[in-house]
Amino acid sequence: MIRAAKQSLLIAAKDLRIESRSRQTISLVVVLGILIVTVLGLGLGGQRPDGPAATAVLWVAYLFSGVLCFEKTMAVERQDGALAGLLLAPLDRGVIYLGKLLSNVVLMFAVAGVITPVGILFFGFDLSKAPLGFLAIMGMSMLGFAAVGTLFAAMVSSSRLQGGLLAMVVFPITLPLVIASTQLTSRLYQGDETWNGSAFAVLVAFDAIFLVVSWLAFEWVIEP
Amino acid sequence: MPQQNNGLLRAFWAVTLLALAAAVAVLIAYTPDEATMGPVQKIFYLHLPLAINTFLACLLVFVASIGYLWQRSVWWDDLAVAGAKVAVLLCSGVLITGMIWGKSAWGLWWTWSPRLTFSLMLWLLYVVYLTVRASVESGQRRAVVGAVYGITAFLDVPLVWLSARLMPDIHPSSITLSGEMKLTLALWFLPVTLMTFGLIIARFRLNRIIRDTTDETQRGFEPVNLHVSEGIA
Amino acid sequence: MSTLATQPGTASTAPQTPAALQTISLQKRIDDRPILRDINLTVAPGQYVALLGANGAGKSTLLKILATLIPPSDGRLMLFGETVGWDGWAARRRIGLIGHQSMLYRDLSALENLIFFGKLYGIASSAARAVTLLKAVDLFDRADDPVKSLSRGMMQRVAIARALVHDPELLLADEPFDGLDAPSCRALEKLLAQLQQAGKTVVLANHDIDQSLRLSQRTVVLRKGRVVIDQPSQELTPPAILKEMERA
Amino acid sequence: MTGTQYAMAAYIAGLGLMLLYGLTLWVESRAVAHRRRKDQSEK
Repeated sequence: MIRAAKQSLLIAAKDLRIESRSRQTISLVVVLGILIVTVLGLGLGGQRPDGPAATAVLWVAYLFSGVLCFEKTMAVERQDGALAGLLLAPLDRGVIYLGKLLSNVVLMFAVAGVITPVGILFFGFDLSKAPLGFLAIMGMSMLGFAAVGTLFAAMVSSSRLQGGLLAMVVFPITLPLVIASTQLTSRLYQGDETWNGSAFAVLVAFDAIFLVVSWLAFEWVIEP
Repeated sequence: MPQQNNGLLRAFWAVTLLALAAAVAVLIAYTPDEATMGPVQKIFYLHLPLAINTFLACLLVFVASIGYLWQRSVWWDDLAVAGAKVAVLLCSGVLITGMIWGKSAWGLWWTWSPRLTFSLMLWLLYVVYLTVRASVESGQRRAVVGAVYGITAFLDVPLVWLSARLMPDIHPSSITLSGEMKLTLALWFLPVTLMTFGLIIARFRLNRIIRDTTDETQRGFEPVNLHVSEGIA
Repeated sequence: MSTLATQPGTASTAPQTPAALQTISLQKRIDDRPILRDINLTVAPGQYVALLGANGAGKSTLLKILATLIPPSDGRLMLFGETVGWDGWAARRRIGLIGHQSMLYRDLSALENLIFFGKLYGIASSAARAVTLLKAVDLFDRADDPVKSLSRGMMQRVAIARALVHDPELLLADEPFDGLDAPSCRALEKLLAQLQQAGKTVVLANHDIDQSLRLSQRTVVLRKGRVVIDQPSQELTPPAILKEMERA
Repeated sequence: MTGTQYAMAAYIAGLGLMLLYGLTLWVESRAVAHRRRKDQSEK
């Protein structure tokens, strides 16, 4: 078991090193995130949006930049057939999934780390009231989103398709995540202290179900 | 063999249309109007069977997707796509009847009530299934992507239902049904379910025939790309 | 140039070594269309086998199955005497694969690639192993340059090094000479011959018939998913193979 | 629009959708059958 964990860490480290080497995705995705936040913010009339609108703006930026990250980390494997080299190594394919999931989550967090301050700067979202709560909710949502995104990125990209398809596949499936997290964050910032148990349950259930299902399904889907 | 099959099919559709006619007659003549909402409530007897059959069709896609991944035979894949097309059709029915009912009851074509939100999300899930399939070229790749999506989408349905209920709800939940109303509901289940499975079988048989003709044409002649006609319809 | 294999003469040690690779009525269908029909192939350890066939005859599909990258639809694959299971990842420790793609990460340097794959295979001192391999393929001076800055010939040599990082006993090559210039071709031919003398089993899928006959001891020709010729190479001539390949 | 008219509209729409799809399938199957017969006769 420890070997598998070490191997998936190795794969994730390799992805992040490639990313730090070219920094091509990070810059592209961050600019896109900022663009989305700006467009949506101006679309909302530029004045300070309240809780749900703020989280919605951030959410749309996270989702689209997340999808780009998933595509890039899979494209790196496809480029020179490196995926065949990976599949040839004596390791279970679930390990490859965990490695890619880890690098995707780290990339998404890095991108969110840049977009969120921009959102705060432009629109004055005051996350100060419960920053940890916001971080926890967004963290869990991104984990669930990356779980589904990594699985479908392995499939969709392998048929060399245009970008839009991955977003179209992942968004409907992750709608429950979007609803649950926006309900939770808006409740957090609306001040009414009633903790929305069922929304949190949806979040936890989504992460649990789709981490397991994607991890199992990856085996069937990945081909050189 | 096909001759005997057609006879069976014709009989099946005759029975279905008969059951439909009976249900319509009962609806018009026998079922009383609901006290609070009036005659518009009668949409319920079509709305609910459509919703339940949508769920059955989604379940069929789920089972067929697992079947494909397990046995890798194209038979399962054709069944899954037939189920998905009928699921989207039925879900459109659910949405339309729901919106018409909403327009009459609250004067708005669309509100983010849990039931309507759930139907919309379900509709999106399975329309994306068809779009994804249509845009993957190689047959085997399309079947695998479709199968995994079919499974994931179905596992997502309970979560979609739960998250839809998180939305603020403005109208009363279910109303109590009198004896006659329950009978009408039962009567309406029969034709709608028969039509659902009739359409799925029809679409499935058509997929099988198209696949055979494409194989035949591709073996000897210049390949006739019949799959273009499959597309979304 | 030191030999690439670390243990000399592995083939002769075990008394009755099981076949390096054996397929038992192997079949592969894609979209229910047969690609490989009933392939029964046995390769003894240390043999140099050339795999020929027109495009679409099933050459690279067969190679992908032998490399356990894709599962067969029917039949069984046995590597070194053991049946390859559903995921087959135990047997992969003894297989190396080179293809017309380099299978390397272009943004990483040659050394980083080798170290990564070495660690993945669980090689103890993967850094040292990477250095010896780069020296063996005469690329130690370019060890730290990103792979994308290397020429096609150099990339192919790093790909060979990657395929040998875990010192496999069976080396599969899927049209490795594609796109190589003459000197790189000759260097690659020498490398493969050297591996075979070191006791490794080599299966080379190739287009060039003369080259394959010159290099290999035995030639297997595929047509429409079936083995049509399986004879020692010196008994065969290019026209004979071509005629067999083109027959309807 | 009275309640009954809305109900009628909903039924026409819902059932119409299904019967229409049934019709398109029937038309498509006849077209395919026709093309198969044409291929057979040409062979």
